[in-house]
Amino acid sequence: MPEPFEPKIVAFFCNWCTYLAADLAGTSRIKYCPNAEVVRVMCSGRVDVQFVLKAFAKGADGVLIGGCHPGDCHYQEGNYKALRRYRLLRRLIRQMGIEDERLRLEWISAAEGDRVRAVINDMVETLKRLGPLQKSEEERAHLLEVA
Amino acid sequence: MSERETVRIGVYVCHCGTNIAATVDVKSLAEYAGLLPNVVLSRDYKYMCSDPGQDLIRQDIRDRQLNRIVVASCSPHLHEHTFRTALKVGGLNPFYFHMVNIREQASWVHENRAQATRKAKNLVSAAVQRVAFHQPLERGRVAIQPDVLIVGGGIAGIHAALTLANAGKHVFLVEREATIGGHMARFDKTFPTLDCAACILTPKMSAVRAHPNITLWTYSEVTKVDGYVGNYKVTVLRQPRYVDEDLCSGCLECIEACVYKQAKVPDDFNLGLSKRRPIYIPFPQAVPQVPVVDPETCIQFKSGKCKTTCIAACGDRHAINLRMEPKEERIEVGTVILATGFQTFDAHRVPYYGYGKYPNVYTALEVERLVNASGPTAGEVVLRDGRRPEAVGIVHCVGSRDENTHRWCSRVCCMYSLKLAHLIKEHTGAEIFNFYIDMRTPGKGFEEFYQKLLTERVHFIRGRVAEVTDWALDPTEEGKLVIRVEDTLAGFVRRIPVDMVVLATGLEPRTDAPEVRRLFNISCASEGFFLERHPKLAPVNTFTDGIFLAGCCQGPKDIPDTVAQAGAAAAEALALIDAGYLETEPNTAHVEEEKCCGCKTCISMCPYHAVAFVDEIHKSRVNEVLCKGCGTCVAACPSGAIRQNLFEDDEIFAEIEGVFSNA
Amino acid sequence: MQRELRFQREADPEWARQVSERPGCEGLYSCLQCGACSGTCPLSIYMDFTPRRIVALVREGFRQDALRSRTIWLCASCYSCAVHCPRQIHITDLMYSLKREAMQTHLYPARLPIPVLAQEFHKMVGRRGRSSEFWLVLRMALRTNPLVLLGMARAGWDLIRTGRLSLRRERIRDIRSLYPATPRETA
Amino acid sequence: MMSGVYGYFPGCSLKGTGVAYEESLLALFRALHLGLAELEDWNCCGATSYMSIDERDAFSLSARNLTMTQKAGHRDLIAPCSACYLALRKTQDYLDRYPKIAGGNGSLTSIRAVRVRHPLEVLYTDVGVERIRKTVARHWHGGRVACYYGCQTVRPYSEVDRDHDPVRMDELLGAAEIPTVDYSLKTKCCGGSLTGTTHDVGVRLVYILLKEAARKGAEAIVTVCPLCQYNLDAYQSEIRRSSGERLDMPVLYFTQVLGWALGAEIESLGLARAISGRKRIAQWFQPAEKEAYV
Repeated sequence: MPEPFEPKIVAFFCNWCTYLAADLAGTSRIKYCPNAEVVRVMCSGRVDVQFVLKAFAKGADGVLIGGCHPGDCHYQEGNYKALRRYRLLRRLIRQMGIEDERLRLEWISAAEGDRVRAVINDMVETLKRLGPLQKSEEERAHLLEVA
Repeated sequence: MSERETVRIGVYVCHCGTNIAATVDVKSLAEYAGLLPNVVLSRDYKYMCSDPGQDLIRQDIRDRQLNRIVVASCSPHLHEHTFRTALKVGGLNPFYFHMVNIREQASWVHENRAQATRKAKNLVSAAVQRVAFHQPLERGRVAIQPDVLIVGGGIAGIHAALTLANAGKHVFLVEREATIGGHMARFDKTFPTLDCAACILTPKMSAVRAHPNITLWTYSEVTKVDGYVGNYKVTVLRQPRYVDEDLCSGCLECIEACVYKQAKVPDDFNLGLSKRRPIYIPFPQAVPQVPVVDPETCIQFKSGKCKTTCIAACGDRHAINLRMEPKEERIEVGTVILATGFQTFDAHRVPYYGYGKYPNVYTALEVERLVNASGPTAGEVVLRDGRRPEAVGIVHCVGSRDENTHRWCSRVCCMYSLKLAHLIKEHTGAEIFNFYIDMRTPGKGFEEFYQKLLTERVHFIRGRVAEVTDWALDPTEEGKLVIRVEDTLAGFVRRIPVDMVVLATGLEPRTDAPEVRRLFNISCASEGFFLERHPKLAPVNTFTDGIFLAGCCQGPKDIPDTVAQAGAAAAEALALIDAGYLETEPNTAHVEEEKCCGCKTCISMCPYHAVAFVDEIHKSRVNEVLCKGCGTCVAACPSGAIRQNLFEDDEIFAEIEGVFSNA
Repeated sequence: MQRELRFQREADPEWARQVSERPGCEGLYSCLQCGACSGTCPLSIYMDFTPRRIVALVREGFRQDALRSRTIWLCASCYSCAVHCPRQIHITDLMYSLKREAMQTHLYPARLPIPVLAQEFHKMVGRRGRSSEFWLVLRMALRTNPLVLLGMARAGWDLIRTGRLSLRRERIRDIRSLYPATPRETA
Repeated sequence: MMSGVYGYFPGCSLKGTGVAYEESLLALFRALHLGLAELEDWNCCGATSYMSIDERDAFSLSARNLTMTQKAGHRDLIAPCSACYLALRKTQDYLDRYPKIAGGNGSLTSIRAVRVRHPLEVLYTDVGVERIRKTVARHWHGGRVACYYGCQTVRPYSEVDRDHDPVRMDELLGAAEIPTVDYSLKTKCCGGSLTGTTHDVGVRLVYILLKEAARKGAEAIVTVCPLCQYNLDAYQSEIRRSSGERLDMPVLYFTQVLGWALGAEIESLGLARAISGRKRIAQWFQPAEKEAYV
């Protein structure tokens, strides 16, 4: 029988809150879906529009951005910049025919190990519902261009 | 990376004992890595962070001419520094390195071995692709300003301050209350040795006052913190106490002279168990020995029609100045120690124990004052109506180990309950009943103390008290407080009439901990206590360099542990100061001028004003000293002119691609 | 003399696990054995095991002891334990779950009127959609110990006197819609 | 929701032993110009016994009532009996949290849209202490009363009041100038159906509740639940005979005392249905002529 669809998520976690939350999830042995691979950035504000598009172009079914809660950013307001960019990105990918649920921004503080589990599991569920991101080669190429 | 040099990557997979190896197939992971582009060598090893592990890397760099290293082990927050140092020793630039977290992000969080291994492979391939693009980088250095700010004048702050001052460093000790001493100043005796708290605390307090290297600011709060490790710019707001500390001789005649002949204001140092005058000194051994005027209750402030006999009494010292204004002090320090302490759980939150409803239900802290020789009753343990209690119930775990209030064990309640049991019995000869869930006495001399109490024939009843009530079911219960509890060891429910109930309230984070946390840009753990960098490896550090923790602001602990931690925090600060400088991470941003179109988008991005616009060349430039390396400007630059060391676009692109190796 | 020794083979941990997976019983294993439930329970003083001990018995898998106990039937479901429990265990719901199992396996104590009342109530409402207090008490008494009727006579008369006891047998019109026809969980 | 009418779920007791509760509730709501519409063809809530036999059957009962409420177009359903109130709310909670009870094909649908309310909470939040104070039409010339909340109205699934130390009934009565005593047993269980099954135990609980109220100087007990009222009211003579204690304590519904204070027609308050303390009730609730026009 064919293997059930396992969505692939690229997760950009900020170094000071969400990445630490993932560490906490680890030390607390919290179990969650293995579908997300984390790329560490210093601040969610570093997450470039191109990174997200590149991830989709390369075959990600979803992209997750994790930053500090509003007001808690290690760099004061990088997460607000991320939020702005995220809003724009959602519109952009919608125009490119990508369901905007495939892109998600979450505030997860260093104390919220269990939220990492909740968010990733929930996102995997959503993506399973949506199914794989169907993109022809041209479309992917186009994504890359934009990126 | 320069074109000539060929990339030669070494990949090292750590077993971390069985922490990783049990869930991730390290052998096949290493084999897989060995086949990746540019990888000339790939190994797996039991403990990469151990000396032999690091030696492997050094030797291979030498013998196999490796010029890039990837280690797949734990979180970079734990050992990135360790391995970079190993590279350095091995003669390689420490930034030709990338770390893969296959423990916290694979073996510990996934159960399916195949899936965990596949994920680990993707992460390793991402790192291998990324590291190829790494550039040699140099760490910058920031000089460390030798002065230290300590926030909080409890036993933790006091001890840290004295340690640093004795080492010849200048300390600014900022305390919110009118005196230092914190909670400990309220205690009578300390467990398990029963030595008097004042006898060990007050000498330290006066030492603080007297020390030439300590600037003590009581009645003050930190309101603003700028800068970074090595040179923090701090603003302190000093509330007016209306008595000039430099002019006051501490004769306290002004207090006697106050027009209030007897005290009317509830005394908060005694938790309202006694009264004070509008001009007062918190307690006899207060430091500084300088009275405070409380504008809320002082007649002169309210009506302006007071005879101000206090000022008269002060005479030509003119120490009392009712027109004193709040004052702002601006200081520069290199390091900060937070010792802001805790607050006790508010017993009103558990109504079924009757606190605030029945006058003879007390909190443990109130009873500390009652048994205290210098307390409101001069050490007489009497009820509010003056009676001596004949039976006393001490209820453990009030606001601790309870999902409805606080989940954690407050660690000190069992021991201070034992102490209070002993003291109350000593003072009154009353029957004492301890109601506990589990008796927790893990500490030097603690279990012995418990044993002592058992032989003193104090009652120990294992059961969480269900309620404290005035409902009498039996003549012997009339006029008493009845404690209803299941004696879980005897196996039945008991009703025990007592005259006095003591609630062993737990320790919780201060209400303003979140604001303090933001002020100093550190994190809180889920319970709300400040988060240490690592519970075992960096227990007094925070994730913000140069900011350290001491005492209960980091979690409940007793006096010995608090003092030990305060010493540790002082030592960490000293280590920084005496090194004279701190190496900074090189992940700062810089502008490629030829690409910059001068659109100024980046300027608004930077909260540190590190990006400035240079009019002459009509382009932006990054001040790398001010830059904290978040990379927000990089992501925002429309022409891709700004780059961030260690987080270059092509490095991250490579990492993203690597993730899709579809192992 | 009653042997008070338990061999481990008498314990059924698997059953304990099953109980812990029933709705409302999730907290089973987080119990601290602090006794707050028993302390606040108005009926624990009449029980053969205090609620805390029931939790201990269930958790350790002593199925018979738990299901045969009078405790589970004395629980008047006032939920005091549930709001006092420092682990937020729904002890009342655990008791319900044990009552149901005791019912199905006929382990409930013989001649204890409480389970009988429950059965009669279930029958009556199942048939008519409503309960009629008078007939309910009557049936229960007849099935357990008719003498209790004498004890109740006075209260009964008071009720009739004040027009609070109707002898009418209530019934709803649309009785079919009472239990929507769904097969019990098979999976 | 001041506009429109509240759905009303009497439950079996309010048609039987608790009929005085229904009478006074309707009278009180009339006095406050609040509409009550009895749910068509409602069925028994299952009370506590049902749960002991079959969980799913128990939830089916309340699910049916909720569904019919929605069909009838009511947003709020008032359930005056504690057992009914809890059964309905617990059903909503469980069917939400445990799909497996609802049954795979969702045959039991939890109607979250319906807000299950207790009259005490409706009076407190929708009407409010202030409006009660303003609407007071009769001066209380009765004695001090003990507010008895009982168990299920203030327990886990409830929104009536704080579970450990409820105060809303005291506040409402206070607004109507009815003096109350501090009653430590205000949330202790009355024994429920135990008076019928394990009689001695049930009556003992009742005895404790009555005795403590008297000890605190209360001359009457005010309840929010038909079963509490029945237990406390019906067994006083028995207690008198067995213990010899002179108990003749009126046990009233809060709807009766508030109804009186807010000027509802006295004869419609079901006061004559009390078993104990009838003399006292007769004295307390006679309209003084001059006040009749206040």
